[in-house]
Amino acid sequence: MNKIVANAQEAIKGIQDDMTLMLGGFGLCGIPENAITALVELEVTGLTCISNNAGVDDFGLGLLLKKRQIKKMISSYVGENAEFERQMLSGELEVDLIPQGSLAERCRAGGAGIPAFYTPAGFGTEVAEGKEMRMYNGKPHILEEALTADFAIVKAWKGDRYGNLVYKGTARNFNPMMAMAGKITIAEVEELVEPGELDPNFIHTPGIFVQRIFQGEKYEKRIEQRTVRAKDE
Amino acid sequence: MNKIVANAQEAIKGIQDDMTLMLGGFGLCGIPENAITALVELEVTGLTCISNNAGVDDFGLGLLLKKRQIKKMISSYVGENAEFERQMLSGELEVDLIPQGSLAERCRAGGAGIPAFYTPAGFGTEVAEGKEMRMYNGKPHILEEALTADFAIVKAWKGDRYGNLVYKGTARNFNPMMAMAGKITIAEVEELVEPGELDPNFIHTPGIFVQRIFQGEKYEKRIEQRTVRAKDE
Amino acid sequence: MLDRNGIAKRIAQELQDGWYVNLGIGIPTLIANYIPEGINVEFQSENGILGMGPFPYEGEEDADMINAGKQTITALPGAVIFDSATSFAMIRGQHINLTVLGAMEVAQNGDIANWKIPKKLVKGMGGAMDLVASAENIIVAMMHTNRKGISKILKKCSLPLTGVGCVKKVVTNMAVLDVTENGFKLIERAPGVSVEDIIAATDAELIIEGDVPEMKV
Amino acid sequence: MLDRNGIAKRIAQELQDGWYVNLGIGIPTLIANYIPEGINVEFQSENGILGMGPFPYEGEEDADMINAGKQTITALPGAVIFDSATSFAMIRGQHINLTVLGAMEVAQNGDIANWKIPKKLVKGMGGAMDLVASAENIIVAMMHTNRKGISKILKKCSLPLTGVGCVKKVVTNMAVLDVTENGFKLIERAPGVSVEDIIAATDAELIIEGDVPEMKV
Repeated sequence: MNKIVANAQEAIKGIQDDMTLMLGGFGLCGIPENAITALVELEVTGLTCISNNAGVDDFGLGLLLKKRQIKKMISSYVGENAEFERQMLSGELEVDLIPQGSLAERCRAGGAGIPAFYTPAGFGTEVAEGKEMRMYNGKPHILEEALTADFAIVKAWKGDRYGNLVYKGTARNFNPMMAMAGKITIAEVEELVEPGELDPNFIHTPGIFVQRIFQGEKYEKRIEQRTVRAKDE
Repeated sequence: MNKIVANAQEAIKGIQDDMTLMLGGFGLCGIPENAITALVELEVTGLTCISNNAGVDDFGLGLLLKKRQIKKMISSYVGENAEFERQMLSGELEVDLIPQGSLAERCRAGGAGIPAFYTPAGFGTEVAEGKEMRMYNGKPHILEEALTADFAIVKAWKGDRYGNLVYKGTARNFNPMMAMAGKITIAEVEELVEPGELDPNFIHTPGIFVQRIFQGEKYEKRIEQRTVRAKDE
Repeated sequence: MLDRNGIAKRIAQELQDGWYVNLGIGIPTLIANYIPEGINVEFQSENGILGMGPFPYEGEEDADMINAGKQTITALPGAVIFDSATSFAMIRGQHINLTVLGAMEVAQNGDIANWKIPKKLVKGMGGAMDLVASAENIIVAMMHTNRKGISKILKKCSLPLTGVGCVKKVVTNMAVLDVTENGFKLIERAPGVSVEDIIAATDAELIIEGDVPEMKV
Repeated sequence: MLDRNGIAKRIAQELQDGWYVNLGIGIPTLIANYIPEGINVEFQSENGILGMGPFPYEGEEDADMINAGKQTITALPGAVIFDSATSFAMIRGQHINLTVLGAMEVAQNGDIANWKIPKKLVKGMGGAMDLVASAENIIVAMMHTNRKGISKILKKCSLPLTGVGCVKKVVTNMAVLDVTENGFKLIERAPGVSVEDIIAATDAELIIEGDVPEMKV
């Protein structure tokens, strides 16, 4: 089995206008930088993007927003992005805000063949509007449905040609669940390794969830809130 | 934080007659051998045991069955155990059989605060009797509820005093989900290591799910179906 | 008439390159021995491994490495080990391309029964109900009749069901049958077995169109 | 009157040995600087880490190691990293002992609003809705009034809710308030703040029993 493709351009082949994409990452941490650049170049429009955040004005999904390639965002937190806020408040961009845990679980459910589940998150808020409610253990819960996508695009640290992936640090975040939920899942990695180099006991995303994999050309890995302490502290 | 207790006897303190226990393992692989031995010695009875299998006549949960300590088994596969079959067919033992994937997911759901979810498994069978049915994606699904336990008892390879656990090979199986679903979770490990020895990127069960941990005295690790090929094959 | 290995060999011809395959206990397990040249498939075992290899050499068995049949196994390079919830996420989420399992009974509407004989044998369904409820592509590997010569290919299952309307194909020691909207269609005969033999051994109605070719195994 | 650090310091007194704690963005983050002597707690950040340590030394920042506020962080020995689904399994499954978060408004029935000002500010709820819907023990850290001096401690929230009836305690720059069945109960005064000052700055009704002690911070 060899799922390796040459580059980001090859990897995103088949992504068309009006499709639904999932994109991994939390803030700018663990986002598929190279695939996003390729999507900007591809000039696809009308996209529905499922991603916890919407990038910043000049990086991450912000690049697609700036070029008006996104029709709808499904996210949990969209601060730190002035262009996003402008498009949303002016009604140019549809936005569906979802509690972060429900977003993660709905992606996992989509990949795991669980069409719907009950969660307490959002009961009594706007999020619950139009959703079924039921009491469990004396507490109200709402029914949330699974999310899937035409393409899921994730970023990992290392991967092999079977599509097995390992993430580094908190760059893992939403990537494993989204990898499960794509009809076609594209993984970009910092380093392609030979099968067997990744310990089978410690693989985060089994290759069965991944259809295409490539090594990203370069990684900027921008930091949003550089916070440090002085050495003598 | 130090969750280490001296031994299996210490670890199972508080387990009383008529409680519900979850026990990790698939067949005899990855079962909490030392804790089971301690439960036999404790002579608690009326237990409801949630475990994928029921051991064999003289090992694993079979030991508790033989001493009639188990009132009810919640399992997916209970072959390989003559005493089990006898007790079940005679009506001495209550048995709730659950599809294996639903069992795993119901334990995970119990640990994850998801009180119920839809699955296609079991539709049109005895398993679906009395359960709600709903169509999703043109296919019938049934509503399954979460499982939790007074105590969950799992077996890992290595662990530290925070309760962080790492499993080896297919001995992982049900252990991670059951660790999540116990009101009190006991982990027995082959080796206790210092915090920091387990790579934070590659811990299977985060310590937050574990309340007590101990190093098992010895591990027999019995093999049910020893299957080999000759060296010259 | 095929033996167990013959059935496995015939089903192996259905494998396609790049497929993820879950093999049940019994005859299905034997399929791994007959993968056609040039075809790469990965075997999943629902207790938590993908990329299952051959049985270990004598003396190299590891009690922590078993398959869903509790047999000692090895892992190939590129293999992955995971927990049971993840394993059934693969199955329920339809990431597995082919599921092969045994059965006590199969009916012409695609129903399957393989987990219980009331008051006699209750081993449990294990992962079978999840597998049959989820898989798009299910092949049953089984003997055409039981030891008393009674057909296991039925108009309607008599035993408690494992799944409804899910079986796509059945390969027995006598025949290959496709489950169509109108019932079982006889696709191939086992070597030395006539269409009449098959009809005689089958409770279900069979759709037979033109000459039924003999299997090539 | 307390400053932001004072509020954090007061809340830190609520920590108990062995607790797992989730700290929200803003004032709650500062609590990590004031853990009482002899108390060991582990901090969870919902983007996927348990056992969060101090900020990295200059030059040692790792873009792949951030907290939910997107700040660069370090991991302590014994730390664990996990995906977002597992992180919220911990939260939703009530494995976290204490959640501290900021708010725009808190009402006397325990309602909280902190994610949206219609037509003005829509940042999203992030993990806050999961946290408040699940946690047994929620403390809100906030200023008693907004910049215009208008009370954020209300009879009823005016903004879209984050969660209903979930807040257990509020620590502001002026007071510590418990949310009881009958509404806010004034538990402590900030240094130099009188009961009358608090009543004047508060929209909600306050239950005041006997002498209200001054906080020890």
